[in-house]
Amino acid sequence: MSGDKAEPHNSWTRAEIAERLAADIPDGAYMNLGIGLPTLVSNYLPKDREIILHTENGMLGMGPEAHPGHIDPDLINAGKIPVTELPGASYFHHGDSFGMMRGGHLDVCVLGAFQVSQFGDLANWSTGAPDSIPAVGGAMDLAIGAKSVYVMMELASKGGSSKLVEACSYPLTGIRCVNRLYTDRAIFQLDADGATVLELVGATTVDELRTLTGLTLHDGTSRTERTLS
Amino acid sequence: MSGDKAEPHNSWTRAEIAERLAADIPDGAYMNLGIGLPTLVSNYLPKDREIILHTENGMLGMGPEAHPGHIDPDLINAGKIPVTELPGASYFHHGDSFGMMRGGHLDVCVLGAFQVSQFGDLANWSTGAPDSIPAVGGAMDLAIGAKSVYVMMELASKGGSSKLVEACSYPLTGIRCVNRLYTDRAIFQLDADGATVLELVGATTVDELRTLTGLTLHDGTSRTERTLS
Amino acid sequence: MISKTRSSAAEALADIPDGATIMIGGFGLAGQPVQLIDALLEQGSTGLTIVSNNAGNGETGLAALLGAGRVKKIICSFPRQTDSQIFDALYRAGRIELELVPQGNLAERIRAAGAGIGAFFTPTGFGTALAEGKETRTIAGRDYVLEHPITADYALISAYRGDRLGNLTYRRTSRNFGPIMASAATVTVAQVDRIVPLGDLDPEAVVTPGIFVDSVVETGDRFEREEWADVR
Amino acid sequence: MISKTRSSAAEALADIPDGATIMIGGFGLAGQPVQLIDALLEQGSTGLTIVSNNAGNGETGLAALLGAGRVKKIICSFPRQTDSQIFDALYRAGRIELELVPQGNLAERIRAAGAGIGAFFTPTGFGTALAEGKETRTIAGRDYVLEHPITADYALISAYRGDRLGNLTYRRTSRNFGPIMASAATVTVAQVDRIVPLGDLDPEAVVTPGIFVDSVVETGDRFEREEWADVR
Repeated sequence: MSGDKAEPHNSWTRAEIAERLAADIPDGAYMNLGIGLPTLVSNYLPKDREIILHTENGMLGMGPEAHPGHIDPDLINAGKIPVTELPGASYFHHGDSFGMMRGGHLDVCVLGAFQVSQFGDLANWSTGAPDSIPAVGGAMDLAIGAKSVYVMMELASKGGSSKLVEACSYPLTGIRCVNRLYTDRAIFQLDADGATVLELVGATTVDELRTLTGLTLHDGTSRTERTLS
Repeated sequence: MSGDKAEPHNSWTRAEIAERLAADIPDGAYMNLGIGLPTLVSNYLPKDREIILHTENGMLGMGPEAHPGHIDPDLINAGKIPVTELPGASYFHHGDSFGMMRGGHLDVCVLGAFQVSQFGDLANWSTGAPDSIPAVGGAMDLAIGAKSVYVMMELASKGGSSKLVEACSYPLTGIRCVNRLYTDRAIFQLDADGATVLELVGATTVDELRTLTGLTLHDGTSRTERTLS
Repeated sequence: MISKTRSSAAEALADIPDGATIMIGGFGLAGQPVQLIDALLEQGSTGLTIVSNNAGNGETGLAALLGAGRVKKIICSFPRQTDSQIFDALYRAGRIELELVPQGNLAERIRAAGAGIGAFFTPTGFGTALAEGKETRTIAGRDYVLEHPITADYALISAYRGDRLGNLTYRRTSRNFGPIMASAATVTVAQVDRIVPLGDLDPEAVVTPGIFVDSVVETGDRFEREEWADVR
Repeated sequence: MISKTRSSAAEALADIPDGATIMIGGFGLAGQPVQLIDALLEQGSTGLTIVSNNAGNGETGLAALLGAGRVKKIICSFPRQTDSQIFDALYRAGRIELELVPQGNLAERIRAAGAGIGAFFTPTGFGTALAEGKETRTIAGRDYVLEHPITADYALISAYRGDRLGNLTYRRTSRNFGPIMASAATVTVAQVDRIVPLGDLDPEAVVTPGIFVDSVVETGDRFEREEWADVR
């Protein structure tokens, strides 16, 4: 990704975050990509790996987005976007589909977030604004619905404040459910010990991230493992 | 049944109990017949009615027992007897099959019994003998697994004591679950008010049944309704 | 002879009383029982409680039912959409009650109703606003919320093929809530593209056994409809 | 490329440790994974807990595993049969532990394990000896017993067709416990008559999606076997 560029940069684009995350998905993984930003990941899945996509509206073996001439209104993903079917696909009803998630059968679920706490709490369904129309969909099921839950987001909000926080101020989607956080500045592991920086983007330093987030971040950048734990 | 015989008799054979019970199953009913005696009912289902048989090992639309030349080891009933498939049949797994029962979707379930209490408690899975090997199978699920639960049995044991009792002495299969009891001497309705005689066999009298059972039996023989309530 | 075939959606829905709870299948447009919803709009019952994943799109179908003031409460997971303006306005005006349920809990509560489960412990939603006031329990080190079944008087669903016994098959992701709603409602009405002769459906591939279905209405081949132009 | 195909039952079961909990599919002979049970007998692990509807028939299969002293506990609904003499003798001698579970509770507990349900209230067994000591609750006027999931290290099941991703179809009433056991175990091994090329199975008719299956072993066409002589 950034390796073929002349000068190192200190932040990734959304596409680069997606590409980096995709590289961590092992061959044979069953994966669910949340609506919005996470769907970008499907563009970067390594060609030499067979990764099976689940969509919670009742399908395994989902293929790429359908283009005109191939749009079937009965074949959509959770974002209600027309998709395609790969050989070896299967269909099931909502009871079975969410049982599959809740039962921990998916290897990875990738989600977007408003905020993530250092311990892996997730807030991604509501800003808590008093006049907002609430809608949760499958967010809370996805948050607990895989062996590993990855979040991808920009580390800072448009206003510049960190979205990786000590404790979420927005309404929670799930408690201690996020295992790993992929951002434009760094990759973090989140667990009962708090946030550990696994990988830095460009010349970003752990101290810079400590300043930005206001958190005691563990430095795990000397770790070598880069793949799905 | 007994109408074509020259002299009235005061007790029915098992086949006659089955035939009488079968006459009460309405067109379109979904029915489960327990292992053993209840399977006799299938021989007497009125030809002008379409009654759909469920077997708890995962099938609706079960046909008659399979005869040599048509025995398929993959197509058996809950008694592990080879059966056949009727047009409009469907197969499902044990989770779905017992969900169908527990959810009250079957219209009638017919069971045998060691004892039935006047309030509809059922004992049909264990005699409680200290050296017996326990085995319950689907008995407890069937006992609560239909809109109406009918029991068919001889009213008296081989020793002459009533099997319709004030309270079961054998281990219970289910509490207040039997709605109607078809015996060789009479048909009873069982509910919170106790046992009501609905129909007498031959010249049997309600007082005779009171003596045999030792119970305060209500006399409901003047009721006219004879079909599934 | 059993025949669950009804000549029209209107006939199948004629008896729905005011105040009924009605499940409506579909996830977005896939599996939405469009003709049945239109017939419900026509039928006139009011004070309804609707159980459905969404709360209507645009100005037709479920949105029109809401717009006509016929729905007092909706139980769903995702009411807010770019074109949910009718629901949004009613909700902001306090003219519709909303029970918001995480999608998987919605599905499992419907499934529990059909399968005779009295209540169940689910991890989804634990510690969130949507579990407030609900009983919780830690089992084998994991935290759960107790959730109860959602039953209904009617389920209106859309399937692909049906027969006179009510056996149903679906097509692709339009299956979604159909099978579980069919099991949870007292009366299930299914619209199908085509009613086929008994025995035409493969017994291994029947998804909803007829025991869960009360009425089947044939609505014609979906590929003839405008939105299928692309794959026709 | 994913391939869950294993060249033999022995290969698929090689790693089963002593003390493992193993679900074994089948109801009577229908759906019984005969070749996998034989391989388990050969494999040698001991101190096993078996979850299965029955407790073995005659002198072969599960009965032989029991007879070899390899099973310390069985969780089942119907151990006593006319030819369950091996189980009967072990049980009378106090040499095997039995957890007797009503068949529908057994199925639902297995399903709960696969679906991530922490516990559930079931009406089955309420007020009986099999609910003694269990938590009960009255919900909406009906009495229920709280039951917990049954998980397993391995599930050994028998299906009809499979593909390299582990997608499975079954045949008639041999489906029984296969799909729910596949969802409840850490490792699921399926024997199938034939492994077919990817895409040959109709996605609408796949009963067990491959996500629940770890190993698939081809055991040959059932119609060639002696017991199918009658319908061959």
